[in-house]
Amino acid sequence: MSEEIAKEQALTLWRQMLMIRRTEEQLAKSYAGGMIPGACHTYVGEEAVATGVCAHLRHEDAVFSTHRGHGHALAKGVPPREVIAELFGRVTGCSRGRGGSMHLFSPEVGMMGTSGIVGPCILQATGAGYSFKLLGKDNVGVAFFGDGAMNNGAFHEGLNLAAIWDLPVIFVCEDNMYATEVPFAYATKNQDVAARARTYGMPGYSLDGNDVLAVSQAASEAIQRARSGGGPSLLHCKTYRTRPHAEGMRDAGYRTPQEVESWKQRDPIVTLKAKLLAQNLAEEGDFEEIESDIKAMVDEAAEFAKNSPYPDPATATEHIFSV
Amino acid sequence: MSEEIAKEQALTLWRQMLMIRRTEEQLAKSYAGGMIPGACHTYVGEEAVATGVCAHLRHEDAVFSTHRGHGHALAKGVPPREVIAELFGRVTGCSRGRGGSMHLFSPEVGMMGTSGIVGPCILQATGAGYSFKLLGKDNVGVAFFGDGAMNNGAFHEGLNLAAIWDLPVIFVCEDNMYATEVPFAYATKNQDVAARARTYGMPGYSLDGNDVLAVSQAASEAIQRARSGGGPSLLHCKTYRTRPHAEGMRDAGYRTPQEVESWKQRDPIVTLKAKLLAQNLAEEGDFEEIESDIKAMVDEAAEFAKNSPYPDPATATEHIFSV
Amino acid sequence: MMREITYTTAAREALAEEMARDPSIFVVGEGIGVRGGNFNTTQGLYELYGPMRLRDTPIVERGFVGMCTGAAMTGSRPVVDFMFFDFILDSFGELFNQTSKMQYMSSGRLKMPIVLRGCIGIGGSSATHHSGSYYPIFVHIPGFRVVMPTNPYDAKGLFKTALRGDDPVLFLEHKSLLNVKGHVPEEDYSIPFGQAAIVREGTQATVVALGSMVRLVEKASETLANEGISIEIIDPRTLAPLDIDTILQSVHKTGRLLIVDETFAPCGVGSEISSQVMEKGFDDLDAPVMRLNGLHTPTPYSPALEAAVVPNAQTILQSIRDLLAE
Amino acid sequence: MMREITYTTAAREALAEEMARDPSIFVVGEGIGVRGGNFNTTQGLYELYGPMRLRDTPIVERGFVGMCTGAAMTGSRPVVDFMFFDFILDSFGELFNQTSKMQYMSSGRLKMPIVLRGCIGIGGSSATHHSGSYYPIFVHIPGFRVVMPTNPYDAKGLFKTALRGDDPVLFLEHKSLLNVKGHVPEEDYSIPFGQAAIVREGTQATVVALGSMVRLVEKASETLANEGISIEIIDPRTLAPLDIDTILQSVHKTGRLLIVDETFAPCGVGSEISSQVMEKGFDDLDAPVMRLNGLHTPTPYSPALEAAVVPNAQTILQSIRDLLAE
Ligand SMILES: Cc1ncc(C[n+]2csc(CCOP(=O)(O)OP(=O)(O)O)c2C)c(N)n1
Ligand SMILES: Cc1ncc(C[n+]2csc(CCOP(=O)(O)OP(=O)(O)O)c2C)c(N)n1
Ligand SMILES: [Mg+2]
Ligand SMILES: [Mg+2]
Repeated sequence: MSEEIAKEQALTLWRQMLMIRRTEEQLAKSYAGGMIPGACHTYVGEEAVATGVCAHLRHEDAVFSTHRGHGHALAKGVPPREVIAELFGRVTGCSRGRGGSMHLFSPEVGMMGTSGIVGPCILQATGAGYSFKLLGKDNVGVAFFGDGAMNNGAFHEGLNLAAIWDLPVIFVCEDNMYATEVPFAYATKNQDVAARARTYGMPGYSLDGNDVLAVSQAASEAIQRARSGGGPSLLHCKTYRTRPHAEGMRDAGYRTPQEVESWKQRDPIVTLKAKLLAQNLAEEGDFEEIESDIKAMVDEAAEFAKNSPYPDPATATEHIFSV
Repeated sequence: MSEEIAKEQALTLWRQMLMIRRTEEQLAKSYAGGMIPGACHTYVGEEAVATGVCAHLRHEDAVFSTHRGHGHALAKGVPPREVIAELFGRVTGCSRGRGGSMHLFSPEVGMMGTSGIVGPCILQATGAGYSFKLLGKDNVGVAFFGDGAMNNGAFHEGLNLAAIWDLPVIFVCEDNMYATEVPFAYATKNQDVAARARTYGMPGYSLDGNDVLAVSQAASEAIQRARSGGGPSLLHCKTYRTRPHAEGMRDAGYRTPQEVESWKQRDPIVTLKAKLLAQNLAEEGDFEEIESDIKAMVDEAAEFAKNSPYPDPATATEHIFSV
Repeated sequence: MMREITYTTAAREALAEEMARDPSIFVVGEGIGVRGGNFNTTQGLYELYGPMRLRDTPIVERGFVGMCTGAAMTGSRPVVDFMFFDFILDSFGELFNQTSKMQYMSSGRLKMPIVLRGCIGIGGSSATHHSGSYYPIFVHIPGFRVVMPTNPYDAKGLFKTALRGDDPVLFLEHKSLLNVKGHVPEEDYSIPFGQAAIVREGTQATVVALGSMVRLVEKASETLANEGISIEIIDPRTLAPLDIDTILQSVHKTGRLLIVDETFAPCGVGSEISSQVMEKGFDDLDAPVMRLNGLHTPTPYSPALEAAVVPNAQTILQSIRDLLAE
Repeated sequence: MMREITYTTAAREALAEEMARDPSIFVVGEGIGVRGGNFNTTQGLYELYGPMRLRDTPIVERGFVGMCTGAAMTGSRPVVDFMFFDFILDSFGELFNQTSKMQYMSSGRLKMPIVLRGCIGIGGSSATHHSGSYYPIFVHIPGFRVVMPTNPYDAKGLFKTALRGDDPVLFLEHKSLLNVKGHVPEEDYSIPFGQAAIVREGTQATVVALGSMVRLVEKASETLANEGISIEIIDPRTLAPLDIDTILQSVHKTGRLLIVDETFAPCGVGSEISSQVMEKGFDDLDAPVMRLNGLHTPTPYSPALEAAVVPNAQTILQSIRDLLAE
């Protein structure tokens, strides 16, 4: 890979992570300001995972996500304005105001929904893989899910089905060490998630989920294999959310400020920037330019959302059925 | 262990297996004769598993079982007459005629139910373990289930809970190679069940499920560990059913007559007898005596069942609630 | 003359014809591949369409329903064959929180063409894990079409509509009907959802009969006809959508209504029909709408008990007489 | 004077007192240990009773419901705290096929003392995965007690009965009620299941109000009282068993009945009440029984849409006026 290409790719990843970060920060601010009527679980600290994986996806690939899904939607190509407007409950939101944070839909770009229920995304991604195989397409289904989903029956059933039928599915476990306040280490005796994958008969990757290049590298390999008929893979990405479980929730008692601080030191955006600077792959100016681009984009998005109308109450029962 | 005790124990196991076998044969005959109005899944060929495990259980230990549960009920201490009467739909049956083959209850002896649904027994046995631990008893919960349950979410969730909380539970997987007609090898890419146990953080035993002494040995160890606070274990017992999935069903197309024949050669009852004779631990006469005892017992049981009354239709809605 | 085929054959024909027409249809279930289905629902299809379209599964009801939900969102058209419909319960979370809500949550930009089929009903000492009906629960939930054909003609015609639509459909086949034969044309046809059938015309009372109850009510009506009593029988055929208009028109004529349903009364389909008739046809009623349901209990195994928990010829006859005496 | 405490505090007191009395009671749920429950349902109890009795779980609703079913069969008394009741759906197979049937299948030789609690209801843009109600489904299924207290006094008294009984009980707490305060005596008391409360006496029409609708209907009745219209309000408090006698007596007096329920109409509790009143109180009716329900749709997120799918002060008032005009 030429240095130019490496630089461009790295900066694209950095831009994407920053776009997610700034959008989340905007949402957190809007939440505090009373603009978001429902729940809001941010992805701050975990941006490298969605970014590294989605870098290799096309619009026709299908992503299924969780309650913590803003980052996945954004990385898959839903514009910040549609995400913010959705959380504001506006008709211009990606789900037309029907969904909010936990029900982000944008089938046009392959964002097949976030979910307020832990688990189903794993099965639905498996089903997307089944569809693509049945229809002879070289697309993949991708499930993002937390460590909290690991012990759920959906994980077991989904991974097994994908494995025995060699389906093109990527399972991405975002292990941020906690399910709300319950430690993964309490919920699971053996925390070697990648080893679990192998008991189902599929490759398992154990990754630093704060290193976007590592995630991207593994995802590229797994996705390429899936596209070419090589079956599913599991990526175990160790990462951390540095904000509370959800906006407005207390964030004490289950983890120490020291722990949070130590992970902030490993911030995926900061560390990639430092690495690129150290390797002379980019200069301060590159980052500043991106920063100001993204700021403009997110500011505009928030403004757009704020000025968007609410849905018409008369439409409340539309689209329950197809006809 | 003295030779006397070894002989006595081995003959007790042999008697128990034979009792199950002859009861099942009686049920098969009765099914063919139209005496059994519902389904009937026999345990013929698999007797060593229930026998080897239940040899170490007390009435206060709780067994939870499956659609193929006659053997478990009998081994746990439900008399053949109550099992046969239940399948005949009589009020003298262990479930008073409410249950039939797939709902055998005898809480008095710790038989907490067979089930027509694959999976739940795993969770309920885990719950029994929770109870015993909470109440400070040294009893164990035992789940018997088929290879077909292995891929079900209940397996994943139940084993994980038992493991993380060190519950006194024994999980007994009766791997008879097929779920109805679907091969275990089709449903599961990696068939090393004992290895799975270890990914949950509990000991897994890989056993010849047709060798009652091997099963008994492993069960003894696992049950003792559970009683003394050492947590759960999984026993993977490889065995085979030599009759069709259920009485009255065709038994072709998914397995060869040769395969069935080869397993008949490994019949647990025949092989134990041969071993005891070869080791001079028992003589033909010992077996003959047991044979005739059991024959009398099962004949009487069938007679009892046949002569028992049906439940009173007026009682059909009793016991839905406790009061 | 029109040929006679069984209910199961009729439904299988619909499936086979649609699978030939549309390569995005596939079937999942336990033993629906080479084995052809526990109830012969897919007999012969594996040979034609192979393992990708006739997909034998492990015993993971939640798993394959969730999987098929994802498949339906991405361009294929799954048919889930539960064998016994009881096994649907482990997938209830997927169905209620995912399958039924995807079209709505996506503002109609996703479709959900999935058919969920299986055998329902009490009989043959199948006991409490193999005898449930469940349809009132799915009528309660927004987003499902609930279809319950009672004869081969309807089975084929309604299955076609199910397979051609873009909504989640429950297709419920009562055990006692599977081998019933009836006229089914060779030509292609389909029956729209939401159109009840008037099984028998009459003037003195209306009986809405669900599922296997249709045949029992027909027999009771013959007995009554011999006494000069004229009963109108309605088979709703689909419970969601429910053709309340046909029921209301009938009640307008007869002034009396009984709903006969094998499954539980509380919050059941009978209660829904009764309250709708109350709301929309109160002035037509010469007597209160009555319900005859199976008893509110798990299904017992013993034939002696099993017979006591479902409506039968005698209790149906008695209920109609009671209604006429009101 | 009697002290005032919140609904949540009242329920927690019941739990704390019964846990002190009976060491076989334990609670499972996500975050019900040290954290004290997402809705503070177990605040302070972990410190008293430790991890065996306040058991934080992984996210395995099916798993812990199945586990608690086994625990209840073997001598302990589990309380399952679902946080949002929506999460119960993944355990539906365990509940319907196992928990609710064990006593029956064992001919009463097993008991099933298990309480399943959680928050229900639409509000606060909780959207479609955190706003379900589900009670009609459990009323339909034989074997469950369904309890829905609407004030602190009832919450404590009914929870006590739930914890002391030997049957599976659903204990449903509407989100909008959690912080409502009310009088609760210091002394021990319990409220039997199956006894409705007459929240307000009146003569011209009866309104049965469920859950959070009680307070809205009370307000509407005050408005009407100012116009000289007298409404009787009934809160059933438990939906299974349902105290139909109190409703019938009221209808005998008023001749008119409206059921107001936040959740879906089809096969709902309103339809069940309506059809029972039809069957048992037809001659008392001066007008058809009417239902006012939330719309039959998944719950939308946007406040603009959310408000449109539930009954409100205005629609309730209008429905009562319509009923009186019939
Ligand atoms: C089936 C189900 N049970 C419970 C919840 C409540 N809940 C929401 S988020 C959450 C924790 C999820 O943890 P994890 O999967 O690790 O994701 P994270 O929040 O850490 O990203 C829980 C328990 C839910 N949404 N779904
Ligand atoms: C949840 C559920 N799905 C499907 C069935 C139908 N069924 C009954 S037995 C069986 C196969 C079980 O196989 P296995 O667990 O290996 O036990 P075996 O019959 O071999 O002893 C199936 C699929 C069921 N009883 N429960
Ligand atoms: Mg987490
Ligand atoms: Mg098997």
